Amino acid sequence: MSEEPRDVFKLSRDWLSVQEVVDAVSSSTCGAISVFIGTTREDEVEGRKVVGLEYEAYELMAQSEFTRLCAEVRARWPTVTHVCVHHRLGWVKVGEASVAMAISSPHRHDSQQAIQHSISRLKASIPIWKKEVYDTEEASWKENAECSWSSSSREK
Amino acid sequence: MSEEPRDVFKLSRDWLSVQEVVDAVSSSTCGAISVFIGTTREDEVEGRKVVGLEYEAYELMAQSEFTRLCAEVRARWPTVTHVCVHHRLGWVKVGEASVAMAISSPHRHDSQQAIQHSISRLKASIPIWKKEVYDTEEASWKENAECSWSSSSREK
Amino acid sequence: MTAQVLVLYFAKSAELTSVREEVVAVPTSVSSQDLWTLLLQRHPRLSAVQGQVVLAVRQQYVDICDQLVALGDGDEVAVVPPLSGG
Amino acid sequence: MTAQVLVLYFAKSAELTSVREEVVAVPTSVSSQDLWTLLLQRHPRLSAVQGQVVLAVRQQYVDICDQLVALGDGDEVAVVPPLSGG
Repeated sequence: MSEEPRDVFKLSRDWLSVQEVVDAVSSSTCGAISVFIGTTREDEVEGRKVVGLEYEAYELMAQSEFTRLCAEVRARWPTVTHVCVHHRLGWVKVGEASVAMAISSPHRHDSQQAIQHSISRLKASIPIWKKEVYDTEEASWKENAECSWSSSSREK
Repeated sequence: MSEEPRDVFKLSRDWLSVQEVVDAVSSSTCGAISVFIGTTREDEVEGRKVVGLEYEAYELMAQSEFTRLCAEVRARWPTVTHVCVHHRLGWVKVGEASVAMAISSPHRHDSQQAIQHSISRLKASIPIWKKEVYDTEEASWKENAECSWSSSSREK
Repeated sequence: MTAQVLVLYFAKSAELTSVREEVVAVPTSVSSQDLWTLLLQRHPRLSAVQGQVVLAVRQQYVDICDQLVALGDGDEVAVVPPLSGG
Repeated sequence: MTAQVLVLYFAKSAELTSVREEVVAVPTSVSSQDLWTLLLQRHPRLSAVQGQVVLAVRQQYVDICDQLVALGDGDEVAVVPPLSGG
Protein backbone atom coordinates (compact mmCIF):
# COMPACT_ATOMS: atom_id res chain seq x y z
CA MET A 1 0.00 0.00 0.00
CA SER A 2 3.01 2.35 0.05
CA GLU A 3 3.04 5.13 -2.49
CA GLU A 4 5.74 7.56 -3.63
CA PRO A 5 5.05 10.94 -1.95
CA ARG A 6 4.13 13.67 -4.43
CA ASP A 7 5.00 17.36 -3.98
CA VAL A 8 3.25 19.28 -6.74
CA PHE A 9 3.76 23.02 -7.22
CA LYS A 10 2.28 24.97 -10.10
CA LEU A 11 2.28 28.66 -10.90
CA SER A 12 -0.59 29.40 -13.20
CA ARG A 13 -1.97 32.37 -15.14
CA ASP A 14 -5.36 30.64 -15.36
CA TRP A 15 -8.30 30.16 -13.01
CA LEU A 16 -7.46 27.57 -10.31
CA SER A 17 -9.34 24.28 -10.30
CA VAL A 18 -9.94 23.05 -6.75
CA GLN A 19 -10.80 19.63 -8.11
CA GLU A 20 -7.41 19.41 -9.85
CA VAL A 21 -5.57 20.27 -6.62
CA VAL A 22 -7.61 17.69 -4.70
CA ASP A 23 -7.07 15.01 -7.35
CA ALA A 24 -3.30 15.65 -7.21
CA VAL A 25 -3.17 14.52 -3.56
CA SER A 26 -5.76 11.77 -3.50
CA SER A 27 -4.55 8.32 -2.63
CA SER A 28 -6.10 5.01 -1.73
CA THR A 29 -4.03 5.03 1.49
CA CYS A 30 -5.44 8.37 2.65
CA GLY A 31 -8.69 8.91 4.52
CA ALA A 32 -8.28 12.68 4.78
CA ILE A 33 -7.64 15.58 2.44
CA SER A 34 -7.38 19.09 3.87
CA VAL A 35 -7.64 22.01 1.52
CA PHE A 36 -7.10 25.73 1.86
CA ILE A 37 -8.21 28.30 -0.71
CA GLY A 38 -7.15 31.92 -0.47
CA THR A 39 -9.15 34.55 -2.35
CA THR A 40 -9.15 38.34 -2.57
CA ARG A 41 -11.82 40.02 -0.52
CA GLU A 42 -13.75 43.02 -1.76
CA ASP A 43 -12.09 45.76 0.17
CA GLU A 44 -11.82 49.51 0.39
CA VAL A 45 -8.50 51.05 1.38
CA GLU A 46 -8.68 54.77 2.18
CA GLY A 47 -11.75 55.24 0.02
CA ARG A 48 -10.24 53.36 -2.94
CA LYS A 49 -11.84 50.10 -3.99
CA VAL A 50 -9.61 47.07 -4.63
CA VAL A 51 -10.38 45.73 -8.11
CA GLY A 52 -7.76 43.00 -8.24
CA LEU A 53 -4.23 41.83 -7.61
CA GLU A 54 -1.19 41.56 -9.81
CA TYR A 55 1.08 38.65 -8.83
CA GLU A 56 4.68 37.94 -9.73
CA ALA A 57 7.14 35.26 -8.57
CA TYR A 58 10.79 34.30 -8.59
CA GLU A 59 9.69 31.13 -10.29
CA LEU A 60 12.69 28.82 -9.91
CA MET A 61 13.27 29.82 -6.30
CA ALA A 62 9.54 29.49 -5.54
CA GLN A 63 9.82 25.88 -6.68
CA SER A 64 12.94 25.23 -4.56
CA GLU A 65 11.41 26.90 -1.48
CA PHE A 66 8.28 24.76 -1.98
CA THR A 67 10.45 21.62 -2.04
CA ARG A 68 12.11 22.77 1.19
CA LEU A 69 8.69 23.52 2.76
CA CYS A 70 7.45 20.02 1.89
CA ALA A 71 10.55 18.41 3.41
CA GLU A 72 10.00 20.36 6.62
CA VAL A 73 6.31 19.41 6.75
CA ARG A 74 7.10 15.72 6.18
CA ALA A 75 9.73 15.79 8.93
CA ARG A 76 7.14 17.16 11.36
CA TRP A 77 4.13 15.10 10.15
CA PRO A 78 5.65 11.90 8.73
CA THR A 79 2.24 10.54 7.73
CA VAL A 80 1.63 13.40 5.27
CA THR A 81 1.27 11.66 1.92
CA HIS A 82 0.91 14.19 -0.91
CA VAL A 83 1.13 17.98 -1.05
CA CYS A 84 -0.12 20.17 -3.90
CA VAL A 85 -0.09 23.95 -4.30
CA HIS A 86 -1.43 25.90 -7.27
CA HIS A 87 -0.74 29.63 -7.11
CA ARG A 88 -1.85 32.32 -9.54
CA LEU A 89 0.48 34.68 -11.41
CA GLY A 90 -0.45 37.88 -13.21
CA TRP A 91 -3.85 39.52 -12.92
CA VAL A 92 -6.37 38.10 -10.42
CA LYS A 93 -9.76 39.74 -10.11
CA VAL A 94 -11.33 40.33 -6.69
CA GLY A 95 -13.18 37.18 -5.63
CA GLU A 96 -11.04 34.72 -7.60
CA ALA A 97 -8.80 32.21 -5.81
CA SER A 98 -5.11 33.17 -5.67
CA VAL A 99 -3.88 30.00 -4.02
CA ALA A 100 -5.20 26.49 -3.48
CA MET A 101 -3.33 23.99 -1.33
CA ALA A 102 -4.22 20.39 -0.55
CA ILE A 103 -2.56 17.86 1.76
CA SER A 104 -3.52 14.21 2.19
CA SER A 105 -2.84 11.88 5.09
CA PRO A 106 -4.25 8.58 6.40
CA HIS A 107 -5.95 10.34 9.35
CA ARG A 108 -7.38 13.82 9.47
CA HIS A 109 -5.45 15.47 12.30
CA ASP A 110 -2.15 15.30 10.42
CA SER A 111 -3.40 16.89 7.21
CA GLN A 112 -5.33 19.54 9.17
CA GLN A 113 -2.34 20.58 11.26
CA ALA A 114 0.05 20.33 8.30
CA ILE A 115 -2.07 22.60 6.11
CA GLN A 116 -2.26 25.37 8.71
CA HIS A 117 1.49 25.25 9.11
CA SER A 118 2.13 25.05 5.37
CA ILE A 119 0.03 28.11 4.52
CA SER A 120 1.94 30.14 7.12
CA ARG A 121 5.26 28.86 5.77
CA LEU A 122 4.20 29.60 2.19
CA LYS A 123 3.45 33.21 3.13
CA ALA A 124 6.73 33.45 5.05
CA SER A 125 9.13 31.90 2.58
CA ILE A 126 7.93 31.38 -1.00
CA PRO A 127 9.10 34.29 -3.20
CA ILE A 128 5.80 35.55 -4.59
CA TRP A 129 4.58 39.14 -4.49
CA LYS A 130 1.25 40.85 -5.02
CA LYS A 131 0.28 44.40 -5.76
CA GLU A 132 -3.21 45.56 -4.82
CA VAL A 133 -4.76 47.52 -7.68
CA TYR A 134 -7.47 50.11 -6.95
CA ASP A 135 -10.29 51.59 -9.00
CA THR A 136 -8.27 54.84 -9.06
CA GLU A 137 -5.59 52.92 -11.05
CA GLU A 138 -3.24 53.35 -8.10
CA ALA A 139 -1.57 50.25 -6.69
CA SER A 140 0.44 49.19 -3.66
CA TRP A 141 2.69 46.23 -2.89
CA LYS A 142 1.45 44.07 -0.04
CA GLU A 143 3.58 42.48 2.71
CA ASN A 144 2.74 39.27 4.57
CA ALA A 145 2.94 39.57 8.36
CA GLU A 146 4.46 36.04 8.25
CA CYS A 147 7.49 37.28 6.26
CA SER A 148 10.37 37.96 8.69
CA TRP A 149 11.50 41.11 6.83
CA SER A 150 8.03 42.66 6.34
CA SER A 151 7.40 46.01 8.03
CA SER A 152 4.97 44.46 10.53
CA SER A 153 7.71 41.95 11.52
CA ARG A 154 10.35 44.67 11.71
CA GLU A 155 8.21 46.66 14.15
CA LYS A 156 8.17 43.76 16.58
CA MET B 1 -20.62 44.13 2.38
CA SER B 2 -22.70 42.08 4.84
CA GLU B 3 -24.15 38.86 3.53
CA GLU B 4 -26.76 36.48 4.92
CA PRO B 5 -24.88 33.47 6.41
CA ARG B 6 -25.58 30.23 4.54
CA ASP B 7 -25.69 26.78 6.18
CA VAL B 8 -25.95 24.21 3.41
CA PHE B 9 -26.37 20.51 4.16
CA LYS B 10 -26.93 17.92 1.46
CA LEU B 11 -27.18 14.13 1.62
CA SER B 12 -26.38 12.74 -1.77
CA ARG B 13 -26.34 9.35 -3.48
CA ASP B 14 -24.00 10.72 -6.17
CA TRP B 15 -20.29 11.48 -6.40
CA LEU B 16 -19.42 14.60 -4.38
CA SER B 17 -18.22 17.68 -6.26
CA VAL B 18 -15.59 19.55 -4.26
CA GLN B 19 -16.06 22.55 -6.52
CA GLU B 20 -19.77 22.67 -5.69
CA VAL B 21 -19.06 22.62 -1.94
CA VAL B 22 -16.46 25.38 -2.34
CA ASP B 23 -18.76 27.49 -4.51
CA ALA B 24 -21.52 27.18 -1.87
CA VAL B 25 -19.37 29.03 0.69
CA SER B 26 -17.56 31.53 -1.49
CA SER B 27 -18.20 35.16 -0.76
CA SER B 28 -16.67 38.47 -1.77
CA THR B 29 -16.20 39.27 1.93
CA CYS B 30 -14.11 36.13 2.59
CA GLY B 31 -10.39 35.74 2.01
CA ALA B 32 -10.27 32.16 3.22
CA ILE B 33 -12.03 28.88 2.49
CA SER B 34 -11.04 25.77 4.43
CA VAL B 35 -12.13 22.42 3.12
CA PHE B 36 -12.05 18.89 4.47
CA ILE B 37 -12.66 15.79 2.39
CA GLY B 38 -13.05 12.36 3.98
CA THR B 39 -12.51 9.28 1.85
CA THR B 40 -12.38 5.55 2.45
CA ARG B 41 -8.90 4.13 2.61
CA GLU B 42 -7.97 0.81 1.07
CA ASP B 43 -7.80 -1.36 4.12
CA GLU B 44 -7.58 -4.95 5.23
CA VAL B 45 -9.37 -6.01 8.38
CA GLU B 46 -8.44 -9.50 9.62
CA GLY B 47 -7.44 -10.59 6.14
CA ARG B 48 -10.62 -9.27 4.54
CA LYS B 49 -10.31 -6.41 2.07
CA VAL B 50 -12.66 -3.43 2.41
CA VAL B 51 -14.40 -2.87 -0.94
CA GLY B 52 -16.69 -0.04 0.09
CA LEU B 53 -19.08 1.47 2.57
CA GLU B 54 -22.83 1.53 2.84
CA TYR B 55 -24.17 4.74 4.42
CA GLU B 56 -27.55 5.51 5.92
CA ALA B 57 -28.90 8.54 7.79
CA TYR B 58 -31.78 9.72 9.93
CA GLU B 59 -32.28 12.40 7.32
CA LEU B 60 -34.49 14.97 9.05
CA MET B 61 -32.56 14.75 12.31
CA ALA B 62 -29.25 14.96 10.41
CA GLN B 63 -30.46 18.28 9.02
CA SER B 64 -31.54 19.57 12.45
CA GLU B 65 -28.28 18.46 14.09
CA PHE B 66 -26.36 20.21 11.29
CA THR B 67 -28.28 23.43 11.99
CA ARG B 68 -27.40 23.07 15.67
CA LEU B 69 -23.73 22.41 14.81
CA CYS B 70 -23.59 25.56 12.65
CA ALA B 71 -25.12 27.68 15.44
CA GLU B 72 -22.49 26.38 17.86
CA VAL B 73 -19.66 27.06 15.39
CA ARG B 74 -20.89 30.60 14.73
CA ALA B 75 -21.14 31.29 18.47
CA ARG B 76 -17.52 30.26 18.88
CA TRP B 77 -16.13 31.79 15.66
CA PRO B 78 -18.43 34.74 14.91
CA THR B 79 -16.56 35.61 11.70
CA VAL B 80 -17.47 32.27 10.08
CA THR B 81 -19.46 33.27 7.02
CA HIS B 82 -20.83 30.21 5.21
CA VAL B 83 -20.79 26.48 6.02
CA CYS B 84 -21.49 23.67 3.56
CA VAL B 85 -21.50 19.90 4.03
CA HIS B 86 -22.22 17.31 1.39
CA HIS B 87 -22.37 13.74 2.70
CA ARG B 88 -22.86 10.55 0.73
CA LEU B 89 -25.65 8.03 1.32
CA GLY B 90 -25.85 4.49 0.03
CA TRP B 91 -22.95 2.69 -1.58
CA VAL B 92 -19.53 4.39 -1.63
CA LYS B 93 -16.60 2.60 -3.25
CA VAL B 94 -13.18 2.61 -1.60
CA GLY B 95 -11.32 5.77 -2.63
CA GLU B 96 -14.41 7.92 -3.21
CA ALA B 97 -15.17 10.90 -0.96
CA SER B 98 -17.84 10.26 1.69
CA VAL B 99 -17.96 13.78 3.06
CA ALA B 100 -16.86 17.21 1.89
CA MET B 101 -17.10 20.23 4.18
CA ALA B 102 -16.19 23.84 3.44
CA ILE B 103 -16.18 26.90 5.70
CA SER B 104 -15.45 30.48 4.67
CA SER B 105 -14.27 33.40 6.78
CA PRO B 106 -12.62 36.77 6.18
CA HIS B 107 -9.28 35.53 7.64
CA ARG B 108 -7.86 32.06 7.51
CA HIS B 109 -7.41 31.16 11.19
CA ASP B 110 -11.14 31.19 11.87
CA SER B 111 -12.12 28.89 9.01
CA GLN B 112 -9.19 26.56 9.78
CA GLN B 113 -10.07 26.19 13.44
CA ALA B 114 -13.79 26.01 12.73
CA ILE B 115 -13.40 23.20 10.21
CA GLN B 116 -11.40 21.00 12.58
CA HIS B 117 -14.02 21.48 15.26
CA SER B 118 -16.92 20.95 12.85
CA ILE B 119 -15.63 17.65 11.51
CA SER B 120 -15.28 16.33 15.07
CA ARG B 121 -18.78 17.55 15.92
CA LEU B 122 -20.20 16.02 12.74
CA LYS B 123 -18.74 12.64 13.71
CA ALA B 124 -20.03 13.04 17.28
CA SER B 125 -23.56 14.22 16.66
CA ILE B 126 -24.97 13.92 13.13
CA PRO B 127 -27.04 10.72 12.85
CA ILE B 128 -25.32 8.96 9.97
CA TRP B 129 -24.04 5.39 9.98
CA LYS B 130 -21.70 3.37 7.81
CA LYS B 131 -21.16 -0.31 7.35
CA GLU B 132 -17.81 -1.51 6.06
CA VAL B 133 -18.30 -4.12 3.35
CA TYR B 134 -15.56 -6.71 2.68
CA ASP B 135 -14.59 -8.78 -0.35
CA THR B 136 -15.94 -11.81 1.56
CA GLU B 137 -19.41 -10.15 1.43
CA GLU B 138 -19.28 -9.79 5.19
CA ALA B 139 -19.89 -6.36 6.68
CA SER B 140 -19.57 -4.55 9.97
CA TRP B 141 -21.03 -1.35 11.39
CA LYS B 142 -18.42 1.25 12.29
CA GLU B 143 -18.42 3.52 15.36
CA ASN B 144 -16.83 6.96 15.56
CA ALA B 145 -14.55 7.46 18.55
CA GLU B 146 -16.04 10.99 18.73
CA CYS B 147 -19.53 9.60 19.45
CA SER B 148 -20.14 9.65 23.21
CA TRP B 149 -21.95 6.28 23.19
CA SER B 150 -19.49 4.41 20.93
CA SER B 151 -17.70 1.43 22.47
CA SER B 152 -14.36 3.29 22.45
CA SER B 153 -15.99 6.13 24.43
CA ARG B 154 -17.70 3.71 26.81
CA GLU B 155 -14.34 2.12 27.66
CA LYS B 156 -12.97 5.46 28.82
CA MET C 1 -52.91 7.13 28.69
CA THR C 2 -51.14 5.86 25.61
CA ALA C 3 -49.87 7.55 22.47
CA GLN C 4 -49.26 6.10 19.02
CA VAL C 5 -45.64 6.96 18.18
CA LEU C 6 -43.59 6.22 15.09
CA VAL C 7 -40.50 4.23 16.05
CA LEU C 8 -37.54 4.34 13.63
CA TYR C 9 -34.69 1.83 13.66
CA PHE C 10 -31.29 2.58 12.15
CA ALA C 11 -28.10 0.73 11.23
CA LYS C 12 -27.54 -2.37 13.36
CA SER C 13 -30.82 -1.90 15.24
CA ALA C 14 -32.73 -2.04 11.93
CA GLU C 15 -30.89 -5.25 11.01
CA LEU C 16 -31.89 -6.77 14.35
CA THR C 17 -35.57 -5.79 14.17
CA SER C 18 -35.87 -6.34 10.40
CA VAL C 19 -38.11 -3.26 10.29
CA ARG C 20 -37.12 0.33 9.59
CA GLU C 21 -40.20 1.85 11.16
CA GLU C 22 -43.41 0.90 12.92
CA VAL C 23 -46.20 2.50 14.92
CA VAL C 24 -46.12 1.52 18.60
CA ALA C 25 -48.51 2.33 21.46
CA VAL C 26 -46.56 3.76 24.41
CA PRO C 27 -47.44 5.53 27.69
CA THR C 28 -47.65 9.33 27.31
CA SER C 29 -45.22 9.69 30.20
CA VAL C 30 -42.50 7.10 30.46
CA SER C 31 -38.85 6.91 31.43
CA SER C 32 -36.50 6.39 28.49
CA GLN C 33 -35.42 3.15 30.22
CA ASP C 34 -39.00 1.82 30.23
CA LEU C 35 -39.45 2.94 26.63
CA TRP C 36 -36.37 0.92 25.67
CA THR C 37 -37.61 -2.10 27.65
CA LEU C 38 -40.89 -1.90 25.76
CA LEU C 39 -39.02 -1.96 22.42
CA LEU C 40 -36.88 -4.86 23.68
CA GLN C 41 -40.06 -6.84 24.43
CA ARG C 42 -41.26 -6.30 20.86
CA HIS C 43 -37.83 -7.20 19.40
CA PRO C 44 -35.86 -9.45 21.78
CA ARG C 45 -32.92 -9.46 19.30
CA LEU C 46 -32.32 -5.79 20.24
CA SER C 47 -30.69 -7.12 23.42
CA ALA C 48 -27.57 -7.52 21.23
CA VAL C 49 -27.16 -3.71 21.32
CA GLN C 50 -28.28 -3.27 24.95
CA GLY C 51 -26.11 -0.57 26.57
CA GLN C 52 -24.76 0.50 23.17
CA VAL C 53 -27.55 2.72 21.88
CA VAL C 54 -29.36 5.93 22.79
CA LEU C 55 -32.84 7.04 21.76
CA ALA C 56 -33.94 10.13 19.92
CA VAL C 57 -37.33 11.61 20.81
CA ARG C 58 -38.69 14.19 18.38
CA GLN C 59 -35.15 14.34 16.91
CA GLN C 60 -33.41 15.05 20.22
CA TYR C 61 -30.96 12.58 21.72
CA VAL C 62 -32.10 10.98 25.00
CA ASP C 63 -29.89 8.65 27.03
CA ILE C 64 -31.52 5.46 28.26
CA CYS C 65 -32.02 6.27 31.95
CA ASP C 66 -34.66 7.31 34.50
CA GLN C 67 -35.44 10.55 32.69
CA LEU C 68 -39.17 10.90 31.94
CA VAL C 69 -40.19 11.48 28.34
CA ALA C 70 -43.55 13.00 27.35
CA LEU C 71 -44.99 11.47 24.19
CA GLY C 72 -47.97 12.33 22.01
CA ASP C 73 -49.63 10.77 18.98
CA GLY C 74 -47.42 10.91 15.91
CA ASP C 75 -44.21 11.68 17.81
CA GLU C 76 -41.02 10.22 16.35
CA VAL C 77 -38.83 7.97 18.49
CA ALA C 78 -35.62 6.50 17.09
CA VAL C 79 -33.18 3.82 18.19
CA VAL C 80 -29.74 5.31 17.60
CA PRO C 81 -26.65 3.04 17.49
CA PRO C 82 -23.19 4.67 17.78
CA LEU C 83 -22.74 7.17 14.95
CA SER C 84 -20.25 6.59 12.17
CA GLY C 85 -20.75 9.42 9.69
CA GLY C 86 -17.91 11.35 8.07
CA MET D 1 38.79 38.99 -8.64
CA THR D 2 35.38 39.76 -10.07
CA ALA D 3 32.51 37.57 -11.24
CA GLN D 4 29.75 38.33 -13.72
CA VAL D 5 26.49 37.61 -11.86
CA LEU D 6 22.90 37.87 -13.00
CA VAL D 7 20.98 40.23 -10.72
CA LEU D 8 17.18 39.88 -10.59
CA TYR D 9 14.83 42.55 -9.27
CA PHE D 10 11.31 41.77 -8.08
CA ALA D 11 8.15 43.64 -7.10
CA LYS D 12 8.84 47.14 -5.79
CA SER D 13 12.59 46.81 -6.40
CA ALA D 14 11.95 46.13 -10.11
CA GLU D 15 9.73 49.22 -10.27
CA LEU D 16 12.52 51.30 -8.73
CA THR D 17 15.30 50.03 -11.01
CA SER D 18 13.08 49.78 -14.11
CA VAL D 19 14.94 46.59 -15.00
CA ARG D 20 13.98 43.01 -14.16
CA GLU D 21 17.47 41.60 -14.63
CA GLU D 22 20.97 42.65 -15.57
CA VAL D 23 24.51 41.26 -15.55
CA VAL D 24 26.73 42.97 -12.95
CA ALA D 25 30.45 42.56 -12.20
CA VAL D 26 30.92 41.92 -8.46
CA PRO D 27 33.83 40.77 -6.23
CA THR D 28 34.01 36.97 -5.88
CA SER D 29 34.03 37.38 -2.10
CA VAL D 30 31.94 40.19 -0.71
CA SER D 31 29.72 40.86 2.30
CA SER D 32 26.02 40.95 1.52
CA GLN D 33 26.04 44.54 2.83
CA ASP D 34 28.71 45.55 0.27
CA LEU D 35 26.84 43.72 -2.46
CA TRP D 36 23.71 45.72 -1.62
CA THR D 37 25.73 49.00 -1.55
CA LEU D 38 27.04 48.16 -5.00
CA LEU D 39 23.46 47.68 -6.31
CA LEU D 40 22.41 50.94 -4.60
CA GLN D 41 25.19 52.77 -6.46
CA ARG D 42 23.89 51.44 -9.79
CA HIS D 43 20.27 52.27 -8.86
CA PRO D 44 20.09 55.11 -6.30
CA ARG D 45 16.27 54.85 -6.25
CA LEU D 46 16.67 51.49 -4.44
CA SER D 47 17.36 53.56 -1.30
CA ALA D 48 13.54 53.75 -1.03
CA VAL D 49 13.56 50.07 0.10
CA GLN D 50 16.76 50.29 2.16
CA GLY D 51 16.33 48.16 5.31
CA GLN D 52 13.21 46.52 3.85
CA VAL D 53 14.68 43.88 1.56
CA VAL D 54 16.87 40.80 1.73
CA LEU D 55 18.96 39.23 -1.03
CA ALA D 56 18.85 35.76 -2.46
CA VAL D 57 22.13 34.24 -3.67
CA ARG D 58 21.81 31.14 -5.82
CA GLN D 59 18.16 30.96 -4.62
CA GLN D 60 19.02 31.06 -0.91
CA TYR D 61 17.90 33.97 1.27
CA VAL D 62 20.76 36.10 2.65
CA ASP D 63 20.17 38.96 5.11
CA ILE D 64 21.98 42.20 4.33
CA CYS D 65 24.78 42.12 6.90
CA ASP D 66 28.50 41.40 7.33
CA GLN D 67 28.18 37.82 6.14
CA LEU D 68 30.57 37.01 3.30
CA VAL D 69 29.12 35.64 0.10
CA ALA D 70 31.17 33.72 -2.49
CA LEU D 71 30.13 34.46 -6.06
CA GLY D 72 31.10 32.96 -9.41
CA ASP D 73 30.32 33.75 -13.02
CA GLY D 74 26.68 33.15 -13.88
CA ASP D 75 25.49 33.04 -10.26
CA GLU D 76 22.01 34.41 -9.61
CA VAL D 77 21.54 37.22 -7.08
CA ALA D 78 18.08 38.62 -6.37
CA VAL D 79 16.72 41.65 -4.55
CA VAL D 80 13.81 40.33 -2.50
CA PRO D 81 11.22 42.75 -1.06
CA PRO D 82 8.86 41.48 1.69
CA LEU D 83 6.90 38.51 0.39
CA SER D 84 3.16 38.69 -0.20
CA GLY D 85 2.18 35.39 -1.78
CA GLY D 86 -0.89 33.41 -0.77
